[in-house]
Amino acid sequence: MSDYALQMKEITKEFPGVRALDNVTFSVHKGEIHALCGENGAGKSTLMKVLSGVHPYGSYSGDIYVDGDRVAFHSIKESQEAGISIIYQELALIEEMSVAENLFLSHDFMKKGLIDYNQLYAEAQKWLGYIGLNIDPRIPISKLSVGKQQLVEIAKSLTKHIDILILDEPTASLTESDVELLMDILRDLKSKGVTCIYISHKLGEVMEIADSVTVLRDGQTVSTDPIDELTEEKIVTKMVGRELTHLFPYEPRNIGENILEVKNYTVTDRDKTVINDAAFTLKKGEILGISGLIGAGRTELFTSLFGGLEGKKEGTVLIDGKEVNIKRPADAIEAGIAYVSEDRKRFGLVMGMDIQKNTTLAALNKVMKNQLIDSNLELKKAEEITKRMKLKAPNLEVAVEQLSGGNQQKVVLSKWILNEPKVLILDEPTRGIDVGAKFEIYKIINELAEEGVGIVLISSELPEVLGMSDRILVMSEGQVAGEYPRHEASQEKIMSLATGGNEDAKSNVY
Amino acid sequence: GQDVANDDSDSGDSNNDGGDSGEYTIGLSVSDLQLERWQHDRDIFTEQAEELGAEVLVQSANGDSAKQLSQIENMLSQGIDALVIIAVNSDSLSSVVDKAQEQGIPVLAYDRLINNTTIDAYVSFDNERVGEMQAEYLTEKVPSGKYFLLGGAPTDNNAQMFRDGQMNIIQPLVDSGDIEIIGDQWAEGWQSSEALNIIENALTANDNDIDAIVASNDSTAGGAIQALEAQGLAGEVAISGQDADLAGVQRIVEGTQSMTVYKPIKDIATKSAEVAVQLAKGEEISTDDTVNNGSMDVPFIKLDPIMVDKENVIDTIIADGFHSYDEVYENVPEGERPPRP
Amino acid sequence: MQNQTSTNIQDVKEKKISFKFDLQAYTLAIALVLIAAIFTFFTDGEFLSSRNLSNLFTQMSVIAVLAIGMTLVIVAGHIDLSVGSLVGLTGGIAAILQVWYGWNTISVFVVTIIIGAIFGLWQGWWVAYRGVPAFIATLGGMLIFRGMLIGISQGQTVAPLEGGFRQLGNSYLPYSIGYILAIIGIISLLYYTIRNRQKRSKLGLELTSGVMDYGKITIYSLFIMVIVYMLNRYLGIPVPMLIVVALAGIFIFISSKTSFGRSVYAIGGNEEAAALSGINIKRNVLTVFILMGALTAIAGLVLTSRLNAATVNAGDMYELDAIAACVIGGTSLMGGKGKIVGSLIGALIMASIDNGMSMMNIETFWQFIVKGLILILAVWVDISSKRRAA
Amino acid sequence: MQNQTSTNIQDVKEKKISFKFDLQAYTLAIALVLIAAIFTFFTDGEFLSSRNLSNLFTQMSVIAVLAIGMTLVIVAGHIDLSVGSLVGLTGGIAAILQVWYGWNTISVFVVTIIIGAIFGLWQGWWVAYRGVPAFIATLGGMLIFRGMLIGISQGQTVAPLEGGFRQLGNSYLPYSIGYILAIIGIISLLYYTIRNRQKRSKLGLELTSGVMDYGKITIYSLFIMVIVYMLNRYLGIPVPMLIVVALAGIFIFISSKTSFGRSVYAIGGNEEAAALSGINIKRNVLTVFILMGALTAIAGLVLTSRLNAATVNAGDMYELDAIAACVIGGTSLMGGKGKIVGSLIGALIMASIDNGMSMMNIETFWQFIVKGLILILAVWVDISSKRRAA
Ligand SMILES: Nc1ncnc2c1ncn2[C@@H]1O[C@H](COP(=O)(O)OP(=O)(O)OP(=O)(O)O)[C@@H](O)[C@H]1O
Ligand SMILES: Nc1ncnc2c1ncn2[C@@H]1O[C@H](COP(=O)(O)OP(=O)(O)OP(=O)(O)O)[C@@H](O)[C@H]1O
Ligand SMILES: O[C@@H]1[C@@H](O)[C@H](O)OC[C@H]1O
Ligand SMILES: [Mg+2]
Ligand SMILES: [Mg+2]
Repeated sequence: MSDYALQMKEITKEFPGVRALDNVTFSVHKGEIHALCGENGAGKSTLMKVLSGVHPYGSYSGDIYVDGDRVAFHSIKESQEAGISIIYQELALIEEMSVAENLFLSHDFMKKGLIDYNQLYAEAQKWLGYIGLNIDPRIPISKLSVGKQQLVEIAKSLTKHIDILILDEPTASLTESDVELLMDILRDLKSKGVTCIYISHKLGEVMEIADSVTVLRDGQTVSTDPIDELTEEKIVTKMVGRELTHLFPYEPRNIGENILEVKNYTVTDRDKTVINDAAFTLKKGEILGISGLIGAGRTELFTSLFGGLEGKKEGTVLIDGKEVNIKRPADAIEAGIAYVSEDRKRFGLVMGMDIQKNTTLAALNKVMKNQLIDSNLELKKAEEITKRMKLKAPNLEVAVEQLSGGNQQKVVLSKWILNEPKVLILDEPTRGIDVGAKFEIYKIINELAEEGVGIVLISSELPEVLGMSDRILVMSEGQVAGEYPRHEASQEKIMSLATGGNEDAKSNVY
Repeated sequence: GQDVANDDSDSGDSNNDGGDSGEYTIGLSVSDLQLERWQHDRDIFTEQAEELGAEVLVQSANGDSAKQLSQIENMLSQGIDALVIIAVNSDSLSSVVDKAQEQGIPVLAYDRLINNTTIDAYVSFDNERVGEMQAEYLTEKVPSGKYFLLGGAPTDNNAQMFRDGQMNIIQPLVDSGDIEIIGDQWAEGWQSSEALNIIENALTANDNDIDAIVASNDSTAGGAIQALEAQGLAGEVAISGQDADLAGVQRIVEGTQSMTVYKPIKDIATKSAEVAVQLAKGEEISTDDTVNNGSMDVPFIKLDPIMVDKENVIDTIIADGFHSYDEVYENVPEGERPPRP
Repeated sequence: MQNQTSTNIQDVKEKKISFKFDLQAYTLAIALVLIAAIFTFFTDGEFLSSRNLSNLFTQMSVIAVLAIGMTLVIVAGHIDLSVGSLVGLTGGIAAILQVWYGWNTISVFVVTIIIGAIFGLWQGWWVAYRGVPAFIATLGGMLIFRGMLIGISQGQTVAPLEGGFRQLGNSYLPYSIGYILAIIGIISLLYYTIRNRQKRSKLGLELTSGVMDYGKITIYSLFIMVIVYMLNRYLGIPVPMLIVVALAGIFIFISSKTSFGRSVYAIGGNEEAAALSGINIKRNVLTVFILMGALTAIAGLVLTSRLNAATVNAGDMYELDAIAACVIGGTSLMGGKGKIVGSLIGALIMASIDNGMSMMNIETFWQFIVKGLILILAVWVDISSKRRAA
Repeated sequence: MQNQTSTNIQDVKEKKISFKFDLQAYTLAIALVLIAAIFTFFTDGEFLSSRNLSNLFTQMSVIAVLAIGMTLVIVAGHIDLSVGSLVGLTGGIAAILQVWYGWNTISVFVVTIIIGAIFGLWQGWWVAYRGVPAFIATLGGMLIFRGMLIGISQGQTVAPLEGGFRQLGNSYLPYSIGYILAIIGIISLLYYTIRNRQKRSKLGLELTSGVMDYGKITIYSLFIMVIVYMLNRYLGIPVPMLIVVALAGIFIFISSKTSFGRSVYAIGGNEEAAALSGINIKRNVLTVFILMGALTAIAGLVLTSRLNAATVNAGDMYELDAIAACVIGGTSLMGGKGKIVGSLIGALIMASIDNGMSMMNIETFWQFIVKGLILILAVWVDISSKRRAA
C-alpha cells in the first residue's frame, strides 16, 4: 500500500481559452494536513474539482491515485463514495431549505428511503453543536449570515464518511474565534486519521495548521515542501514569483475635512431595532476600519446608509457638511457613496453578464455620450480599471461566473472605483483574495485615500483593520461600542470592545 | 404599379405541375379538424373531386384565421387552379381572396360565406337557419317553460350566427311570456367539458328546474347531457344539437338528446367538388340564388339543413350513409331497435 | 460568550419565523374565503350549498390532479406545457381502447397510465439528458400529442364508455364509507401527532406547545367532518374528489418524506449546489416528468369519464390552468419553492371563480374580465398579507 | 514577469474566444439553414422561391414584432401571457374606430398604439409596483382583454377596413425604394464600422483585424442585397417585413445602447445586485411592459390589416408563439440572457416550419407532430453545437 493518501499526476485541464491546469502533480501523505496555496486563478479550485468529479473523468488528462489505486470519478457521487468530501469555495447550499436538510442533502441518511425528520433534526443539532453553531436546525439557510452558512457548509462535509477532506477557503468569511474552532476541528480529524487538503489565502492559518504546502502558479506546480522549511514570506515568494516585503502598505496621509457625518442613526425593521443610535464621522483621505463580531450589525449599518436596507431610519447623515436624504442606492451613488458588498455573488455581480458590463453597471453615466452608451469608451474605461486592479481574465467579454473567486472580487472593486466615489465603503473587500492581490488592493485603497476619498473598511480580519486603518470603530450588537485611533488600537482592545467588555473605550465615541 | 405577371414565370415552374395525377389542382383550406364534421367534409370532397379528375391539396388552419390566410398564400404559390375555402371567419379572408382573383384563380366559399371580396360561388347551409331549426324544434316540444341558452365558443363568429337564428324564434315567445330564459352561457372552444360545468351549475342554481336547453352543437350538447344524466334528467329535458356527430345521433336514438341539425355533408361536399372542378376548368356555373357579401352578389348554391330526431334518423342520416345503422344503434338493445332499413 | 449572544438573538427570530410560517400557509385561504363569501352573497347562499360544493370539488378535480404534478415540475425548475394535449391524448387512447377495441376498464386504466408515464419519460429525457429547455420540449409535446390524437381518432368523438369507466368521474361514495374515511383520517392525524411528540421528546428536541398541536388537530378534524357532512347531505363524496385527495396525500408524502422529493426542491432551489452535493440531477428530473405523465393520464381518465366521451379538443389549454393554480398557490416559476397544498387551493380558487360566475349567470364577456381581475387580486392579497407578516 | 505571462496568454485566449462568440451567434442559423434546406428539397425548390420568401417574411411579421418585445420582458425576468389577447383587443379597437366610427387611418394608428401602451402600463404596474408575479398579472390580462374584446365587438367580426389601413399589412415597397433602402443600410454599416475603427484606434483600443471587419460587412451586404433582389423579383419588400426590420433596429439599439436597455439585462440577471447598483427596478420593469404593450398594438394593427378584419379570436395563443420564438432564439426564461436577433431567428424558424409543411401539403395531424419534433430538434441542435463550441 502506498503511504500517499492521494496522488495526482500530470493533470491538465482546459477551459475554452484557458489552460487552468498545466501538468500539475500533487501528492498528499496519509493523515497529514496539506495546504494548497497560490494566487487567484492559479488553479487550486479547479484541481480540487478535478479530484472530486465535478470535472468528470475524461474532461481532463492525467492520472489520479487514491490510496495507491488509480481512480476515475465520473460524478461527484463516485468521489463521495470513495471517501472524498469537499467544501467548495462558493457555498453549495439551497437557500430555501432548512439548515438540517442542507446538512444531510447528499447523506446516506437521506438516501435510504424515507426521511425521519425528528432523527434528522436531532442528528443536525449534534453536528451543529460540534462546530459550535447554536441555531435551530429548522430555520432556512437564507436566514443565516455568510459566516454561519460557511460553518454549516463545514458541518455538512463532516457528516459523511470521509478519508480525505478538502477545504477550499473555508475561513474566508469566518471571524477569528470561528477560525480557531475550525483549527481545533481539523486537529481532531487529523488525530482520527483523516487526510485534509487545506486551501487558504490566509497564510497565518496555513503556517499554524499545515504539515506541508504545495504552491501552484499559473496552473503549474511550483513546489511541495514540509512546513518547517517554510515561512510566510517564502510561500508568498513562491506564489507571486517575487518578494513582497511588507503586507500592509500603510502610509501616513493628510487627513482633511469631515466628508461623512452620521448622528443618532437608528434603524428599525418591523419593531426590531437593527442599528441603535449609531454616530461616527469620516474624513477626506481617511481610512476608517470597522471591526466587530459576526452579526454585530456592521453590514446592516452601512447597507442602510447606502439605501440598500429596508426598514425605518432615523438620524442625520451629512455629506460634505450637507444633510442628505438617502432613500435608495441611486441617491447614495448620486451623493458620492460607493458600497462594495460582502456577498459578491448575491449583491455585487450579475454573474451571467460579462466583465465589461459589470464594471460599468453603477457608473453608466461615465461611459455615455449623448445619452447613449459608447461601447468603445466603455471598453476603454473597463480596460483601464481592470488593468489597475490586475484582473486576470481572458478578455472582458467573458461572463464573471467563469472567473476565479478572487478575480470576481476584483471586478466588484473595479465597478465601484470606476464610479469615483467620495466615500467608499468596503465590506470585507479582500475576502478570498490572494496575498499578492491583497497587497495591490491595499495599495489602491491607499491611493484612493491619498486622492481624498474617505474610506470605510469593514473587515473581520483584525490584522487587516489594524494594518490599514487610521482609526478603528468597533461595533457590537447593533451599536457603536467605541473607537480607537490607529496608534492606540490593539487586537486585545478591539476584541474586548466587540464582545461588550471595556467600558472606558466607549466614552471615546465622538 | 407592380408587375404581378412576372411572378409565376420567375419563381417558376409552379403552374400546373404537368398533370402527374390529375389535370387540375384544387386547393381546399379547412377551418379546423377539431370538430368531427370537417373531417367528413374533407374526405368526401377529396374523394369526389378526385373522381372528377382533379388533385386536391388540403390544409387545415386549426381555427386560426391568420394561419388560414398564410396557408392560402402558400397554396396560391403552388399554382392551383381553383380554391375552396371553409373560412375560419367570414370576414377575414378578403385580402387573400383578392390576391387569388388577381391571379385568376376562382374561389369557392364552402359552408361559410366570405365577405367583401369577389368570389365565384358559395355552397352552403344557412347558419342562421340552423339556429332557427334548433329553436323551432324545441319550442314545438316545449312551447312554454324555462329555457337555458348554451352558446358555442364566444370567440367563434358562427356561434353568434346560430344564436341570432335561435333568437329569431325564441324572442317572440319570451316577449309573450311563454318562455323564460333562465341562463345564457357560452362554452369556450365548443368544449364539452365547459358545457358540462355550465349545465351542472345551472341545474344547481335552478334546482333542476329547466325545461329545455338550446345547445348549439353536438359536442356541447354532449357535455350538457352528462350533467343531466347525473341528475337523472337525461331525456327529460329537451336539448338541441347540430352536426349529427355519431355520438350525438346515438344519444338521439337512446333518447337523451332531442334533435340535431344534420347538414348533409355528402351533399355539400359533392356539390362543392363538382362546382370546384367546373371552376377549375373555367366553365360557367349557374345557380338559382345569389347572396350579397358586401361587395357583390355571389352565386349561391343553397342546401337545406335537415332537422333530425329519433323519428327520422333512418330516413336521413342512415339512408345517406353518413353513419351506419349498426353504429347508430350500437348501444340500443337489439329488441328496441327499429327495423333495419 | 459570543455564542451566548447569538443564541439570544436567534431565539427571538425563531419564534417569529414559526408564527410567520403558519400565516404564510393560511394567507391564501383568506383569499379563498373572501371569494367564497362574495359568491355566497350574490347567489343567496347557493354557492355554499351541499350540492354546489359537490359540483365544485368535482369540477376542480382534473385541474387539481394536473396541478399536483405541475407543482413538482415547477419546483424542479421546469415547466410542462404539454399536459393539456396529453390529457386529451391519454383520454382519447383510453376511450378508443374501450369503445373501439372493447377492452375492459381495468386494463384500460393500467395501460393508459403506463402510456402517460412513457410520454412523460420521452419529454423528461429531452429535458434532463439532452438539455432542451422544458418550455421547448413540452411545447413540442403539446403539438405532437395533439397531432397524435387527431390522427388516431380521425377527429371523431369516441363515446360512450362502459359503466365501470363512467363511474370514475361520475359516482359518489356511500355516506357511511365517507364518514369512515373521515374518521380514519382524523385518527391517523392524531396518532401521527402523538407519536411525533413522543419521538421528539425522546430525541431531546424542542416540543411545540401541546395547545398549538392539538388545537390544530381539532381545527382540521372539524373541517374534515364539516366537509364530509356537507357532501353527504347531497350524494356523498364524489369519486373524483377522492382521487384528488388520495393523490395529494401520496404526493405530499413523496415531496416531503422521500429523498427524491427533497432532491427535487434542492435541484430547483440551486441546481449547481445540488449537483455539488452529489444529487443526480438528470435522474430526478426524468422521474418528475414520468410522474407528471402518469398524473396527466389519470386526469385524462377522469375527464373522459366525466364527459363519457373523448373529444379531439379535450384538455385544450389545461396547462395554463394547472400552472396558474400552482402560481396562485405560491409556487415560484423560478423553481425551488412551492407546496402541493397551495396548488390545490389555487385550483380550488380558479374553479370557484368559474363556478360562482356561472351560478350567477354573468354575461360571458364579463366572466372573462371578472375572472382576470379576481385572479390578480387574489394573488395580490396573498402576497401583500405575506409581506406584512414577514 | 507575471504580467508579461498573463498578457501573452491573453492574446492567444482572445482569438479563440472571439471565434467562439461568433459561432454562438450563428449556431441557431445552422438550424435554420438545415430546416430551409430540407423544405427546399421536399418542395422542389419552391420553398426558396421569391414568392414564398415574400410570403414567409410577411407570415412571420406579427409574431416577430411580439417576439421583439417579449425578449425584453423575458430578459427582465418576467413573462407576458396577455399579448395574444391584446393583439386581438387592440386590433379590434382599431377596426371599430375605423369601421364603426369612421376615423381616419393615421388617428386610428396613433390612438391604438397609445391604448396598447396604457394596457401595458396597467400590467406593468401590478408587476412592478404591486409585486404580483407577471405570470398571474398577465394571465389576468389575457382574460380581461379577451373579455373586453368580446364585449365591445359583441362577438362580431369588424370589417372591412379602408385602403390606408389595409396597406399596412398587404402592400409592398416599390423596387427602387427597396434597393435604395438596402444601399442606405449597407452604407451606414460601412460608415459605422469605419468610424468605430477610428474611434477605437483613437482610444488606443485593440483593433479587430480589418479582414475580419470588412469581411463581415461584405457578407452582410451580400446577404441584404440577395434578400432584396429576391423579394424584388416578386412584388418587392413587404411592408410588414419593413416594420419588423425597423422595430428590430430600434429595439436592438435600445437594448444595447441605452442605460434602460442595460438595466433590463442587469435586473433580469441579478435583481438585488442591480438595485444596489442604483438601478430603479420598478420604473424599468414598468417601462418594459409599456413598450411591450405598444409593440403588441403594432402587431395588432398589422394582423388586422392583413386580415382586413378584426375577429374575436384574433391573436389567440400568440403569446405561446412569441415566447417560443424567444426561447428558440436562446433567451433564458430565468432572465438576464437573450438577444433580439436570436428571437427573430426563432420567429423565422417557427414560420418556416409552418410555411414549409403547408407547402408540402402534409396532413394536418402530421403537421402537428412534425412541427413539435422539429422544434425540439432545432433547439437541441443549437444547444449541442453551442456546447461543443464552448
Ligand atoms: N467553469 C469555468 N469556465 C471557464 N474558466 C474557468 C472555469 N472555472 C475556472 N476557470 C478558470 O480557470 C482558472 C483557474 O481558476 P480556479 O478557480 O481554479 O482558481 P483558484 O486558484 O481557485 O483561484 P481563487 O484563489 O481566486 O479561488 C482561472 O483562470 C479561471 O478563470
Ligand atoms: N435577511 C436577513 N434575515 C434575517 N436575519 C438577517 C438577515 N440579514 C442579516 N441578518 C442578521 O442580522 C444580524 C446582523 O448582520 P450583519 O450582516 O449586519 O452583521 P455583520 O456585523 O456585518 O457580520 P458579518 O461579519 O456576518 O457580515 C446577523 O445576526 C444576521 O444573521
Ligand atoms: O357545424 C358547426 C360549425 O358551423 C361552427 O362553425 O362550429 C361548430 C360546428 O358545430
Ligand atoms: Mg478558488
Ligand atoms: Mg458583514
